[in-house]
Parts: sequence; C-alpha cells; structure tokens
Amino acid sequence: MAENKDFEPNIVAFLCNWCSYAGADLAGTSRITYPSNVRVIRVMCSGRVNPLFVMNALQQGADGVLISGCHPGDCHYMHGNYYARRRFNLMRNFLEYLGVEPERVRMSWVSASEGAKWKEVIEEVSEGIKKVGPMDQFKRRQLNW
Amino acid sequence: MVDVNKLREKAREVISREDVRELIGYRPGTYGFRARPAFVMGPDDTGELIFTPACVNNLASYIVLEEKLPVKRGEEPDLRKVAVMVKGCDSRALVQQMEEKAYDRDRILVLGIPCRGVVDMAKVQAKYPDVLEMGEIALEGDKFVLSFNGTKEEVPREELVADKCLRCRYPTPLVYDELLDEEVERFADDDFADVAELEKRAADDKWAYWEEKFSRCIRCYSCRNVCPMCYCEDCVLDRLQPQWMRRSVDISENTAYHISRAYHLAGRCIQCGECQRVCPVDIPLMELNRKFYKDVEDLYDYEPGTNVENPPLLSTFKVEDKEDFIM
Amino acid sequence: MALKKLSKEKVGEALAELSKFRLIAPAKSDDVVVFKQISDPAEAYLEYGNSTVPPKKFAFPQTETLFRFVTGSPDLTAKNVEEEGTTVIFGLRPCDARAMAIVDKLFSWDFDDPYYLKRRELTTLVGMACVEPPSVNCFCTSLGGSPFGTEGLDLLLTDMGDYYLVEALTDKGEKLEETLSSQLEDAPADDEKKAKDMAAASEGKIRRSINTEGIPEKLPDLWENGLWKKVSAACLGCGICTFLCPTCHCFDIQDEVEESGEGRRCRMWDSCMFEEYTVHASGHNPRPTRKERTRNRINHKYSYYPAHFDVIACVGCGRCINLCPVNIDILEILDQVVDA
Amino acid sequence: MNGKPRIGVYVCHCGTNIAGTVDVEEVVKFAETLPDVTVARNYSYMCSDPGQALIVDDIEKAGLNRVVVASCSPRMHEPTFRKTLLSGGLNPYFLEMANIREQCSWVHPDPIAATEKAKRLVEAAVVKSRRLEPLDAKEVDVEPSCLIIGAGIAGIQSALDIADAGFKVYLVEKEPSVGGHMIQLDKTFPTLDCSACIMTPKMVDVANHPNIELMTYSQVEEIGGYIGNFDIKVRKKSRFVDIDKCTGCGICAEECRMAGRFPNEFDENMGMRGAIYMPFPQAVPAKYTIDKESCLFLTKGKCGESPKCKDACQAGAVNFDLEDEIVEFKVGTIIVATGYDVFDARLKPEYAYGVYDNVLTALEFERLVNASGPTGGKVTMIERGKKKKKKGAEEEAPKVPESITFIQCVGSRDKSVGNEYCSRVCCMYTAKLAHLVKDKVGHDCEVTVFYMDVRAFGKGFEEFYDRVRREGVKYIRGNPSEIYKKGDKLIVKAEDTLTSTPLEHETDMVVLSVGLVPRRDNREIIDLLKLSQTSDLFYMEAHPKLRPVDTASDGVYLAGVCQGPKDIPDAVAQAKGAASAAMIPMASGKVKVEAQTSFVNEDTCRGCGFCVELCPYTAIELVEVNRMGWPVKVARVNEALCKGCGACAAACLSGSIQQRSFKDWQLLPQIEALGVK
Repeated sequence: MAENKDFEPNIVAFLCNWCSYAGADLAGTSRITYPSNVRVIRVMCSGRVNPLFVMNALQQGADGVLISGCHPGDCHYMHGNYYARRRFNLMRNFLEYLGVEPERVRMSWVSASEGAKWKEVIEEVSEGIKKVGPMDQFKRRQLNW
Repeated sequence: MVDVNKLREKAREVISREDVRELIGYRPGTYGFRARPAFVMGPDDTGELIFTPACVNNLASYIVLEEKLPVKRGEEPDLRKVAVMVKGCDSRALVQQMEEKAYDRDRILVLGIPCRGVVDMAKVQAKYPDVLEMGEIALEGDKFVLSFNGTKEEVPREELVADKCLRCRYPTPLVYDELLDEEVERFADDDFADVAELEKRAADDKWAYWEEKFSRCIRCYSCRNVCPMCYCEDCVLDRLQPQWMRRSVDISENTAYHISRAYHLAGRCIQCGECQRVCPVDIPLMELNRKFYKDVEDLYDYEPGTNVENPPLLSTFKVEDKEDFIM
Repeated sequence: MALKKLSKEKVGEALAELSKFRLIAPAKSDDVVVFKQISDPAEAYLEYGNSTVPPKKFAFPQTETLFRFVTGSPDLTAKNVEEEGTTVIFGLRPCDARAMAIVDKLFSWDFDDPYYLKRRELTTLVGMACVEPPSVNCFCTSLGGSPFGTEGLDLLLTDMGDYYLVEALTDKGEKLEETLSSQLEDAPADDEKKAKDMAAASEGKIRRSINTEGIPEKLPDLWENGLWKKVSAACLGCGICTFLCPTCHCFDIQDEVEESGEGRRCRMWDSCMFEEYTVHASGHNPRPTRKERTRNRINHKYSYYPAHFDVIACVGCGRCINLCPVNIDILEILDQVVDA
Repeated sequence: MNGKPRIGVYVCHCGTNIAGTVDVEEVVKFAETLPDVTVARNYSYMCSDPGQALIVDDIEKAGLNRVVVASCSPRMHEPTFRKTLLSGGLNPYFLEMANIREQCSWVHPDPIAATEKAKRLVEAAVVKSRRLEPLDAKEVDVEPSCLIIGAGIAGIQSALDIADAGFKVYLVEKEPSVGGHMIQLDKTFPTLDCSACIMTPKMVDVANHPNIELMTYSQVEEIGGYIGNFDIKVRKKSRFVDIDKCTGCGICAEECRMAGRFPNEFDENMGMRGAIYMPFPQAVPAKYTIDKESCLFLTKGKCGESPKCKDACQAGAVNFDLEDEIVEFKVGTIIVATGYDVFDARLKPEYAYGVYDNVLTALEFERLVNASGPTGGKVTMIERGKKKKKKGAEEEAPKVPESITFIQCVGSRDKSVGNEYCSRVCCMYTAKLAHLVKDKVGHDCEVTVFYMDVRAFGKGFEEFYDRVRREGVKYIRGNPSEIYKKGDKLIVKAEDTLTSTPLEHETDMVVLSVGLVPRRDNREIIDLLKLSQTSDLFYMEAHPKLRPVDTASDGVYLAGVCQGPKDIPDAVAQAKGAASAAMIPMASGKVKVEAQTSFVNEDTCRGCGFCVELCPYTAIELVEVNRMGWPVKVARVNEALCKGCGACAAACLSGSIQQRSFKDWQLLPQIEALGVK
C-alpha cells in the first residue's frame, strides 16, 4: 500500500495492568510525549488477550494492534505473558500469511519502569503502520455500512 | 488391501458385543464411485460395509457429532462403546479428541485401517463425469483400478490420489483396538512447500489471493461441521452475545470467519483435509490450517493428534519460546 | 414470434451492450463457476455446466439491508431497491429460472415482499438451454422441468454451435431483443425444429428420475417413520443442500447494531439444516436433531410447498446431491418415501 | 442486569493537569450524546470530597446505576471511586474509568488531539460500563493451622514461631530425623558456634511443643484446596519400629547382621551404618528406623533363624508388620522449607571427584572434622569403599594430610554446569574449614584456597576472612583446570591470575567447595503446589523485592534455601518472615478473595481442560456434571484460588470460561469504540 503522508493510523493497544499499563502511566507522570493515535484497553494480564481480539480490532476499524505485557519472568500471574507470546506469534504469522502486514500486529514487553520504552514502542508501531498505510480492506464499516 | 469379508465378519463380531452400541464404517454411495458413512446398529447391517480408496470421510467426526437428547426420566443414558473405522489420518483425530478429553479411551472401539491413500473424489468426478451406476475403486500397487459399467480402467495413483495422501506421515492408525490390515510404513512426508510458496508473496498479493477465495464463501459452515476438532456444544461463532462475527455474508465477516476457524484449530488440526474436501466453493481451507500446522511444528516442535499425553499447545509454553518478534 | 440468432463472435458486443444494466453472468472464480456482476464481457464464462451457487442471490440476496435506524430514534431509512437498477441475469439454466418462478409464489403470497418483488420486476432472465444435461444427477424432467424449459425466463438462448438461437418469451425478453437489435440476426427457419430435437435428445440423456406422484400426499403419514433417522444419520448439519438449492428461501432477520446506536435490520439466508434454526429463546428446540431437520427439508419441498402453492419446491438441479459431503441423496430419500 | 443502564459520566479537570490540555466541556458534551448516558459533568477535582459527593448525589437523585470517571489512571484512584459508589449504595464494580491524564493530557500536548482521544477513551468506558455487572468480594474462613514441609533450620524456626503464637503446626520431614543440613555441620561461620550445640535445643523443642505435630520419615502426598482451607494428605513411612515403644537404646543396631555394611547418608556416605539405624546420636526423634532397602528380612524374607534386632529389642518395638500410615488434615497456610542439595561434583570431571579418594566435597569434609563424624573429628587421609574390618583385626593408623587445598565456586557461578548464580555460603564456609584445619590438624598443615573472588559481604565475614588469612591460609586467585595424581600426591593445575603464572600445586587432599543447588526432588513439591521456579530452578517468590517469602499461590510461603542460596541467619530470618506472613491470615481468621474471577458456563463447556492445564493457580478443575441425563465433564473454577488473570478466558475455544469485568462481551464493545476513527 502506498505511503500516505496525511494518514494517521489508529492503534488499539491491550495492556496488562501490572507492567505495561503502569509503564504507560509512568510515561505520563514523566510527561514523555508520544503520538496520540494509540488507544488503550486495560486488561489484568496479557494472557487475557484472545488473539481474535486482534482480528476484531482490525475489523472494527483499527489500522494496527499492540499487545504489551510484562517481561518474561515478571508476569504478575507467573506465566500469562508466556501464553500470550505463543498465541501472538502464531496469530501474527497467520495474519501475515493472509496479507496483513506484520507492522500492524505488534507485541512488546514494557515494564512499570519503562515509561521511555513505551514512547519508543508507540513511535515505532505508529511509524510502521504509517509506512504500510490504512487497512480498509477488512474494516466492517467501510465494507458494508 | 482390506479383505471385505474379513471386514464384515469383524464388524459383525464387534456389533454383536454387548458393550458396543453402534459401529461407524463405510458403505457404497448412491452414484458414481462414491462411498459414504454407514451406521451399523446390529449384526444384520454389516453386509454393506466396505473399505476402498473411495472411503474418504473422516468418521472420527461422528464420535463428537453425536446428538445427546435429554435422557427421559427413569431411563439411563446409553454409554456403551461406539466402534469406528479409521484410516491413519482419521485416527489422529481420535488421538486429538482424547487429548482434549472429549471422551475416554474406553468409550470407543477403534478398527484401524492402514491406508496407502484415498482418491480425491473431485478428480475422479472430473475424469468420469458420466458414471452413474456404482463404480468401484481399488488401489493396486501404484495404480487405481476403476471398475464401472462392466469395464476396468487403470489410472496412475498420483493422478487421482488425494493431495493429503502424498504427504501422509501416519498411514497406519496411531490408535486402534484392532488393525484390519497389515501395517503400512510411512511412505511420504510433508515439507509444507505449498505454504512456503504462498508465504513468499507480497502482502497485497496474498490479500488479493485470499479475498478471491473468501468472497466465494457462502458460510454454509460445512468446513466447521465436518471438522472432527470442531465440536463445541455451542460454537462461539454462532453466538449473538458476544458476537465475534456477524451473520452478514460479506468479505469482512467472511474473512473474520476464516481467521477464527483456522485459529481455533491452531495446534489442533490433524490434517485430515475434510474441510477442504467438503467446501462447495473450493476454498483451500487446508492452506490456512497448514500455515498454523507448519508454524506450530517449526516454532514449538509440536504435532497435534500424535500423542494423547501431549498437553494442549496453547495451554503450555517454554521459557525459551521464540520472541524475536517482540519489541 | 420470430427466432433470432446471436453469433458467438458478437456475444462480447452483446454483453458490452447489456452492461449498461446491472449485468450478471456466470464467471469463473478459480475453477468455481459463480454468477456475479460483470463489467467486462471477457469475464463471462458461458461454456459451463451449471454454477455451483444458483443465481437466486440476485433476487434474494444472501444478506440484505432492509432499513437503517438509530437506537432510540423513530426514524428509519428503508433500502430503495430501485437504486440497484435494471438487472439482466445472462445465461442461467432453465432449472434455476424455474426455481425463481416457484419462489416468486412465496414472496407474493400472504404478503407482497417489496424488496424481492421489486428486484424481480427489475430483472430480466436470459436463460441458456442445457444442450447436454450438466450433471449426472440432473433430474429436472421428474419435476416438470426440462433442459430447454422456459418457465420463469424472459429469453432463452440455445447453443447451436457457431451461434446462439435466441427466443424471446416475454415482453421483457422482447425489450431486451430490441436492446440487442444490432447484434441479433434472424435465425434460420429450421432452427425451431432443430431446437425441439435437441431438447428431446437432451431430455433423453437425463438419467436420474423420481415419480413424484403421491409423494406430497404420502409424506404427512410418514412423520414418525424410521426412515428419517436412517437417511439423516450421516448428515453434518451444514448448509450446503439448502444454500445451494435454487428454491430454498428461508431467511432470518437480524439487527446489526453498533455501539454508537446506529444499526441496520438485515435479512439473511438461513438454513433449516442448522441447529439454531429453530432454537427458541428458552433454549428449547422443536427440531432437536438432524433427523427432524432432514425430515423438514424434504417435507417443506415435497409436501408443505405443494400444499400451499401447488408446486413442488424442487427443480431437480441435482446440486444437493452433487455437493453433499456425505452423499445424502434426495432421490434415494424420495425412493424410500415411495417404498415406505 | 440492574435494569436499563443509567450512566453518569464525570470528567475531572485535575486542576489544569487535564483541563489545561483537554477541552473537558467538549468531552462532557460528547458524552451526553452517547447511548444510556443520563448525566455528564465536569469538576475540578473528582477525587475531592465535593467531587465524590457529586457522584453520590447523582446516584440518588438521577438514579444512576453505572459510573464512568474520566480522570487519572485507575491504578491511582479506582479504589477511591469504588468506595464512592459503595457509599452511594451502588455495587463498586459498576465503576469504569477513562484514563485521560497519565495516558492523555500528560502525554499529548496538542489540545485537539488530546481532546479527541479523551472522547474515544470516554466512549470506550461508557460502552463497557453498559455491560458491567455487580460483583461480590467474597471472604473465606482460615483454618488456624499451618503445614511446614521440611524440618531443617528454616522449617524448625517457622514451626516454633507459629506454634509459640498459638497456632497448630504440622511439621513434616522426609528423613528419620529433623535437623536438615545444619545439623551435619561442625562449626558455623563466622562466629564458630558449634552447629549442633545451637541446633539441638531447637530440634528438641519442635518435638516437644504442644502445638507442633511432628511427622518425621513422612512425605506430603496430596495438597488440595486453597488459602484457609488446604486439604493435606501425608504418608508416614513405616520405620518397622514402633516409635512409641522404642527407647533409642541402640542394642538393635549393634545386633544387626548388616551392621556397618551400608554407607550412612548423614555422614555423606563416609561412615557406615546397619539396616536398623539412627542417623546420628542427637537425632530427633531419637528412634531407630529399619531401612527396608537394606534389611535382610525385608528384602529376602529371611534373616538367619530370626531377625536379631527383633530378638534384641527388650521394648518389643521392632515390628515387621508395620505399614505406611496415611494421615489427613486441614490447614490454613503452608510453608515450604525443603532446603537444598549440594552440587554434584562429578559434573566437573576435571576435579576428579569420585576418581581420587582424597578429593572431597566440603560437606564430606564437614563430617570429617566433626567430632560425631566417621573419624571422630580426626582429619585423616581417607580410603573410600573400605569395609569394616573384622573385629579384633589390627587397624593401621591413617595418615594425616600435610597439605589441604580448597577449590571455591565448584558448581557456582559456572555457566558450563548451568548454575550462573553465586551460592553465597562457599567463600565463608571455606574460610571456616580452612581455619578448622589449622585448628585441628595443626599449623604445619599447609592450607591453600583457589578462588575467583572472595565475597565476604555479611556481618563479621570480612573480619573472619582476614583472620583466616592471618592464620596462614594461602589464597590463590585462579580457577584450577585439572586435578591429577603424581605418586602419592595430588596435583592441582591452575593459573595464578593475579601474577599470570601457571602453576602445578602439590597437595595431599583437595576439598571442593561445592555450591548449593535446588533439591533433585524439587519436582514433587512443584507438582503438589504448582510452584514456579526462577531460572536457577529454585522456587520462585511472588515478587523478588517486595514479596520475598510469598509465592504466587495465596497461603503458600517459602522459607530457607529452597527459595535460593542463603546462610543460616538469612534462612532463619526468612523463616521468621514466612512464619509471620502465614500468621496474618490465621490471625485475622478470614481472607478476601479476588472478585474479578473467572467462571464457567457449564452448559456450553466441553470439558477439554485447556483452562485447567494453563491455570497457574490450579484454580480450575474438571468435574462431572449431569447434562440432561448424560454424564459430562466440565471445568469449574474455585473462586478462592482464582487470581483473576483471565488467561483461561483467552484459551477457551467455546467462550465458556469468562473473567468477570473482562468478559468478551464487555471487551468487544470497547474494541469497537476505540476502533472507530
């Protein structure tokens, strides 16, 4: 898809309560600015995120999806992030196989102390999606509404 | 080759047992070269049973498709065994079903059929579109022998054999109580070249490829219903609350359906190929399932339906699982 | 009425002419033949047997928005079918056209369905006679149809080798002939006779049959017969036989509502073979197993429909036999009904 | 649920923290247009008393049944506003927050973009709030008793503390005696207290304490239940000696036909014992045990005419008919204090342990210097595998080593054997043993220590290390590469890395300062309690900094080296910590359990067990239920165990297991609201 300079991607992010959401909060407390196009859904653990949420987000209008959890070994619930890692690796590969650019389906480990990393992650995700452009071919509303 | 008389005799013996309620096998179809599932309830029903390369159906699906009507007051549920004939590929469905605790091993009696390949009925139909009266197919060496209308024709095996059989890893059933024929050693392997080929294409190209296929989907759900691994009491994709996928048939919902279906089979699909076989509009569903299958094997060294003791793929992890895709 | 001919060389031109309407023609999607809207005549694929999916969806879409609304507001915006414009379905088989004629009765029965009927009114059906029966499982002749049947059609084409013989059957058909006046020529005088012979020859090649006499009357008596359990034992409960049936017309109506409150009421195909088809809100299902559902499918086609409309809701296209994954064969079931 | 939603939306200015960037008026106006929003307001500080009063007032007057607060992070004020709802008479779980400060106004300086995002976040909160359901924060009663697994110094300390506080303790020890590794030691560093002298009183205390039920030679077989209500099953292995009758006189052991034929585990296999034995003289309980693997009668069915031990026992305590006994009881809390094993020196073949008799592990050497050890505390050259000489045969006096060499960090800080960690005790016990050599063998005995670093970090450690060096112990920095024999002598090949000099050091005896490793039978406890392990394979604590004695399972605590290497005072400190942690729920008698737990729709569950398999808390089990007359297995959540992570909900194919407040049905609308541009 061609690069569109005016295109502002819309990113839905699923963050675990204990690490990544706290990391994003820290970015706020530290007044670290980053693109406003990321919208966060808080879940207790990245393990809660069903990979079909990714599909659903893309279908509901998102141009990209981010799942972020605790670093390996740091999960508040011991292993949730490991389950998430397996599921998303598979889903991401699969969506790529269908023609969904991997730039749209991202995963990160952001700890409660990594406010600065949160910013980097958002910038990288946002830039990546800008490069591949909007994903209108799957959006429910654009196809039958 | 399975001796049909031996098969019927064995079936008669099995269905006569007190602890066996039903035997699921194959019988000739109604036209052409077809065979179809047979449901044997008593010794007198065994006379029609066959096994030939036309026996394409995976009968393991019927174990989990069974409808459990409410048991009437004062009555007991019939918990006797169901006997089922399975080929190597089909047997993996039983293994996976048991791995998922769908039922206990003692609920089924498995008649295993070592198999060197079944036909792709679509290829047979295309080659012999006019055969109406019952034709027969046998595999002799590397040829299929087709008998119909009083004639016999030999066709090289690779011309009519189902694609899945060309990459079959488990020709002999992995679970059985009795084998109906000599064991067949592994004669093929799967390199997933088809998947690798498609992986290499550009993103737009891939999307266009799948869009064409998914746009044909009429959402008849035959792929789901025939699947031996799709046996939820109530499929999430049918549900209205929450509604993962709308009923509208359009490219967006169709794509969502196919992503969901394939993902739900990740680490579970046993490659019997039934979904693709039954699809009336030729959506290459196995290309979806096989992508997951390949990744699951490459990334997690896991092959579904090979060992009842295996933990479910997505309920386990290794600390060292690959994570180079994570930021 | 004088017969015309359309030279095969001019088919492209004719289709180009027709594409000023919404032009629906058989086309290949990979190796599957489906009817779809075409804009380029080259997309049309006329050398086909029969389409996998019947063209019924162009009268009765699989998903159709009836109206749009906003939750809490009394205002509705109804769909205007008129906007779809004049439609030409080019090259459909006589059985599928006859099926539309049969289904028309339902949609204009106790209530005139404005969406369906408007669309039918706007649609001209250009049939393509079956010079050869497309499938070994064709049995249209048992149901009063024919490979050269004209019921429901506005125009019939017959492949004469180098050209198509064109017969206008209705006013709509004549109008279409006028549209194509620069592509049509007068047909040779003996073509009418030739076509009749071809029809007889094609009918003679139809090998499957059922004597339907008495079946509609007999079916109600077989309600509790053991045959239903047997014939449905292998059924997977999928929608192939019904969705691919040119006369099946069941639908469900659902609201698709966004969180914002915007919504649309849609009508979409439903299948009596689906488990949830008859599930009540209470959870009770009066057709709890595939047995009841299979029984309903046969009864609906061969008993209820003739009781209401005097015609069996089956045209013998053979799709349900050809495509059933487990070889459930309606003719075998009907044989058992006859024998029961 | 709770009638048609009537939602109140409250947009907080947070002074200028939010309102300085986000146009709160516009957000309120937008919120008013959303379905089911009854009131929408903005206020300078929602968390202030008047701010909260606004909500309470609206709940009463406007009949709100859902509240959305758009303000700071829910991690900050969710508890505050939950209480507000409660005081307004609304279930606290009818609250949803939109984080428009930390994740909006503070990070997006552009007012237009920030306002736009705030609207989306508010909409997502509103759509979710429509589907919120009331939840109960349940409480469970706590059984005032504790199971302690392992009776080494850590287990003993925890047991005594808890028992002294008045709670019942079940102390289970696998070996015939309590005491663990500490009782094997001679002296303790750096104070040189006699280990047995400070340990045995505690051992006796646990045996006699009225609140402690001591079960030695016993193993925990099953643990079910959850905090407050664990169901425990313990197997008391048969000693074939009735311990109520046994007086510990020891005549049986003297009479045993197999006396002195088997290596004594307590002496690190350097001393010998018979089939009936007491591991060491100060054992608690001071009772004898027949090892059924080595007893003639129990293995062969025959022991001469009749078993001599039985004949000799005047108390009639020997009873070959005794069987294992299973005891079951309930406890409220569990402390795991299972200790460690020492590193298997054979995994470092270059040190020739097991090849040369006089290459010893430090624990073996510990027994050698111990007065109750196999040589009575004399450090002599040893000859392994030597059978006990016949009575009366003349013993040749064993030779005393003239030089002893210690090698530190054997199996610690060593990636080649998979142990990256420092075992924390080896530097100091090496110094202690070096001192003991000088003390017991004499100053002429040359003592050399090869080390990588000396880590003398604890109280009195550096002073002790300094003292030992002044006593003439020679420290050479370098990690030996090989040990081989040359004549009677052992040669330690190394490089002095401080001078870069290769050297071949001649010595009589080598002592390997082996590290501490997780117990080789660690798995047993992991399986029982589903404990996690850190990468070093020791048990994992709930948080490495703030919850060092807790585990991820409520009511289960860790004490001692099973959680990671530590010395005696650290183990005791942690044991006391675990004891007090365990006493908190026991003292309060009740624990609150998570409300946002998972639950199963048993009508649609297909019983595949995916959720059971992955639940880190064993909170889910498969149970058989009757579904319209058919027996079917379905998953069931024990809500007292569930911590509300929701991983099960993401694994369930049929959507039958859902997490309260995070159901698919509640999250999908959020996705939809955020997906719209």
